[in-house]
Amino acid sequence: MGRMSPPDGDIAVFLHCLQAVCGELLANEAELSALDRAIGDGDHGANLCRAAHALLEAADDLSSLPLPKALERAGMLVVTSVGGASGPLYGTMLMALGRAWPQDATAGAVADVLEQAMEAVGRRGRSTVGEKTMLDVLVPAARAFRESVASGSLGAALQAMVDAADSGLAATRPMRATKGRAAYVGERSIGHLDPGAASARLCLRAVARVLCESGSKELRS
Amino acid sequence: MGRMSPPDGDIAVFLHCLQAVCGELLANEAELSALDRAIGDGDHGANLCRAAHALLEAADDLSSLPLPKALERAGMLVVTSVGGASGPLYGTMLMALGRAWPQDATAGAVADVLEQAMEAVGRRGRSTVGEKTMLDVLVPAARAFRESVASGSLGAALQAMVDAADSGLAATRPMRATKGRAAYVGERSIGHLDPGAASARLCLRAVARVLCESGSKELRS
Amino acid sequence: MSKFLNEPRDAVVEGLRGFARCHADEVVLNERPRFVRRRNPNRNKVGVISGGGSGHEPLHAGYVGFGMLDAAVPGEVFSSPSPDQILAAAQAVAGSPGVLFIVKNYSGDVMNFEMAAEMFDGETRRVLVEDDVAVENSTYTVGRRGVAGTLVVEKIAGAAAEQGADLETCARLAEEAIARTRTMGVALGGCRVPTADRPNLEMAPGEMELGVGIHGEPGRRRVPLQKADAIVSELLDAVLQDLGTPGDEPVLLFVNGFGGTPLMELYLLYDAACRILDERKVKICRSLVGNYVTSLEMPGASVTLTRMSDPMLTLWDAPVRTPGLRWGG
Amino acid sequence: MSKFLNEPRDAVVEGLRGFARCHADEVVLNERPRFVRRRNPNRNKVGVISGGGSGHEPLHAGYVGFGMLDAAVPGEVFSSPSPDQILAAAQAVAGSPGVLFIVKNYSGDVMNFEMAAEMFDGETRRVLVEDDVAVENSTYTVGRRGVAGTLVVEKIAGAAAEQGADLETCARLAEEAIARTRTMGVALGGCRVPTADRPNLEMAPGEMELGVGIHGEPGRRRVPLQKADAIVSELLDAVLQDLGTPGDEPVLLFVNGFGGTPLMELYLLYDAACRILDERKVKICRSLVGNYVTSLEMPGASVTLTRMSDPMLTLWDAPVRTPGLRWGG
Ligand SMILES: Nc1ncnc2c1ncn2[C@@H]1O[C@H](COP(=O)(O)OP(=O)(O)O)[C@@H](O)[C@H]1O
Ligand SMILES: Nc1ncnc2c1ncn2[C@@H]1O[C@H](COP(=O)(O)OP(=O)(O)O)[C@@H](O)[C@H]1O
Ligand SMILES: [Mg+2]
Ligand SMILES: [Mg+2]
Ligand SMILES: [Mg+2]
Ligand SMILES: [Mg+2]
Repeated sequence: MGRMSPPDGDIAVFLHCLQAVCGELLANEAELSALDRAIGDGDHGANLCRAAHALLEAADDLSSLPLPKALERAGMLVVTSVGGASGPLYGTMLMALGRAWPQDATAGAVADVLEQAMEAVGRRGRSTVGEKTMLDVLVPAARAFRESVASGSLGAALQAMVDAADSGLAATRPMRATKGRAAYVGERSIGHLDPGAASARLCLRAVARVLCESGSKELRS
Repeated sequence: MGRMSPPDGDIAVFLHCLQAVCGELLANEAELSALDRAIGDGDHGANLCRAAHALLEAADDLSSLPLPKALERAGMLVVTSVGGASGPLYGTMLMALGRAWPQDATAGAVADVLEQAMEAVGRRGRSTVGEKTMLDVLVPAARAFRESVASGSLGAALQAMVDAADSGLAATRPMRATKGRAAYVGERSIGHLDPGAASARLCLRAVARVLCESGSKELRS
Repeated sequence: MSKFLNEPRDAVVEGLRGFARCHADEVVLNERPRFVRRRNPNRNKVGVISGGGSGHEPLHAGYVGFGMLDAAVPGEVFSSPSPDQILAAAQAVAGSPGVLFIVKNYSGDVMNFEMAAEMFDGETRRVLVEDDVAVENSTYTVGRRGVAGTLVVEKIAGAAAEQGADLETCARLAEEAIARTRTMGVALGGCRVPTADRPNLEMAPGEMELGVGIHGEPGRRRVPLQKADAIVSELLDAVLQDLGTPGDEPVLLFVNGFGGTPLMELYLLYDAACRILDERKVKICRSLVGNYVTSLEMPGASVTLTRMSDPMLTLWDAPVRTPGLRWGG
Repeated sequence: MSKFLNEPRDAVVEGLRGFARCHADEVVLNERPRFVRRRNPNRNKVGVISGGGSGHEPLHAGYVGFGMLDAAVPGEVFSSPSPDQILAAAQAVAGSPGVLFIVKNYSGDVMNFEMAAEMFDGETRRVLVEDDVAVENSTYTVGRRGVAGTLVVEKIAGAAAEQGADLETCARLAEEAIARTRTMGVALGGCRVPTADRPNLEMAPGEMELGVGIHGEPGRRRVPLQKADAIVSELLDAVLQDLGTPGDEPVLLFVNGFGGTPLMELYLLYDAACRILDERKVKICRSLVGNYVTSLEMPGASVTLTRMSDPMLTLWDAPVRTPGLRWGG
């Protein structure tokens, strides 16, 4: 397996991913907020839409940067535009990706960096898988990607990532939250999907779709 | 025509009247407040029920007084228990009745005093007939009583009073209020009965019924 | 509109007990007859007394204290106090310089204060606050309602009395404040009196009542909700039209919440009012924003302008130490 | 729950503009990044900074001023501010003695303040307010929510900083205030965020939500409305059980309105709380009643108790001059 995209195509792919992710977030604002209303404070959709607007506005600027810098800057934009809990978490993820982005961005190297980025999110949130948060999607998805990339095609790895995100989201439903606002409603968080897990899945699916298309691979939907 | 009741019966009849009036007010609290809600502040029923409670509580004390004093004291009780606009008005009426109560309480003498009492109410309120207030019931009712008493039986006079109260109340509906809170809603007061006129009619009817019964006269209902 | 109550009819007295206990260093509650007075009345100055229906807190009891009222007389919710209460309050705080009654112009209040003044053995003056421009009664047989502007009158007259002005002067300054003050309000919903089972003003979502009074009474008209700037512009139009363009004289701008509107929105209205007045070249010299003259939990607000003369400015700025208003040395 | 708005997303900044203009003698608003600071910061003392989601006004910006905060950092409604805002506020007011961040314990606030502290070039300390006993999370992996008790912590720490205490001492006193403060709240209805089209808490009439937070989040349980005395008794039970019986130590009793409950009812709740504490021989040494830590227009209230040590009493009584809290010389 080689590079995930041609060297000078990096930033173009990144921009496509960015647009796809922002599009998904804007299209799903109401649903994300509704999930947050049930066990949180009802603003998750609005929070991420602020990020989406900020990122889309900055897209031109970002595209003039080398990819690692663009990732870091995007992370900072997420942090500054969101506030709330999801801002520092998604922002940390992007900044960690940017800081550790490999010189030679093979799929395997990217997979390692991706997993490290998810660990950084966990450190920022002092949280781990099983606490009914976005980590329940992010961590298994990154792991599935790394494991699958080692043994197969990029397309298969992306598919494994998306599948893991799906089941990670579903797994949050029966959980009792122990991190984030949902922890405060205790037992009453059981039976609801976690909003952050839902947005994480949306974003990962959008990225996988773009990468798959740009690599001309197919992705089961 | 002679005295309206035997000398030592005065206070007993007064007490009956008091109880009948208070009973009517307590029974019609909701209706009076509803009328007040439409063009005033919705408390007329509650205001008068406070008066009714205060009067019923003081009934024993009042019955130990000579009638004029009992009337004055009842007026003061109304004033102190109600507040609002109707308190000073009904209170002034009772106090004026007490202060001018005739030594020899013939129906004719009482009719004169009644009319004077209604004038005192108008002075207190700086108001006159036609302004959509309790005066639209009190003044024509007192006049009808005086005019009818001069020429006929007590029963007929009471009947005339009640009839005048009925049509006085009805007359307030098309009026535009120019006194009291209802004046502040201007045009929008048109089409509603005045709450004070409604309570005045209730009270007069209750008094007439008692006087009629105690005088063994009949009253059309 | 659920409420924190024990017996609904006890709401006023229980609220006053809590108020008096919380502010026991400053005020005293007399329960029968009911009034609130300063803990240490100064009988060498004019006694300034106001009162009216309850449900407008912190008005009036919240303004008892140094530099403002000597006593407040709370009636039942939205009902005038009775003469015996007013009389007892006057007797409790009045000294030789006499008593000034500040009365909101409602028949009930007018008559009850009048009866009290008739019974009181001492010099009294009465001023009637009637700042509400919403009332379009062209015949003006009853004048206008007294609403949020009452606070301005109480502050000005209270400061004058504190500085030793005589009864005549206090009354004249109060009259001047009244003549220079106009208010108009708008409600976005109703309020419920504790003893009632229905709200006073029933409104559908997306409606507003322009020119509402402070008892949830109907106002000028019921219209669809507009943007904040448009609402403020309409309120200021009505106020300025009646007040006359202040010319060079600066105004006090007072944005008053009725109780159920968040502070953020009151400041947003204030921001809009400032922008609009700036455009119209009206100079704002003093500001007050908050829930000062309320209608229980009613969502809504009023805008008050007072044209400030120099002596009024001095009196407005004079120190005041009450539970509801506090500034200066 | 109609609202006074222009563009819903501009509510926070328009509200802040109004606030800053109204209190221009005391505070300054920085729009980008957004924070509010004292007009004349004293860089020789510890800078005390707090912040969090908007919608709790007068918290936090209303407590910027002498004796309390040096700066406040308002996020969007019910959303934490971002690190760049917090950083800019710290840079604007901090002097050599360093900065104390007072943070309500919500993941978002904790993380955003943490990132700001990482970026800030100077000494910082952070305290987490977590006074809400409603959260029954036995594992306590996140601790509790910070609610009305935040005001107490801001007052105590702010007074200490004003008196020249060093960063370590300010942080220790804030921690002590946190350790001694407990709160529990109840809502009688919901509130609506300006940008949302539905309320955060939907309740039928006659219901109440016990243990509600200050964002209209669900609380302990939904039960039928009870009499005020019974409600207060339940709130105080929960608070006292967690705080421990104060013994001889007197308490500060703070009845806080969420924004939509009339002052009369807040004082009625305070009256009930006094009666119940008297019965239980808990001595009340200080009191505060009003809408200080709100949830937009939510009807409801919370009861906070703080066990007061002598030094805390002195700090509580120390002069404070802010738009939202003001007493002393
Ligand atoms: N400590 C944490 N670790 C990981 N994820 C968290 C943590 N706290 C919150 N989250 C995630 O953030 C989501 C909520 O984000 P959002 O609603 O934007 O912020 P807020 O809770 O501040 O309103 C939760 O659904 C959860 O997935
Ligand atoms: N100036 C007045 N003269 C005569 N009657 C009046 C006057 N003002 C008010 N009223 C009467 O009082 C009634 C209202 O009484 P009430 O509701 O008890 O007092 P309030 O208006 O203070 O709430 C009105 O319906 C009207 O009949
Ligand atoms: Mg949220
Ligand atoms: Mg009435
Ligand atoms: Mg009334
Ligand atoms: Mg939030």
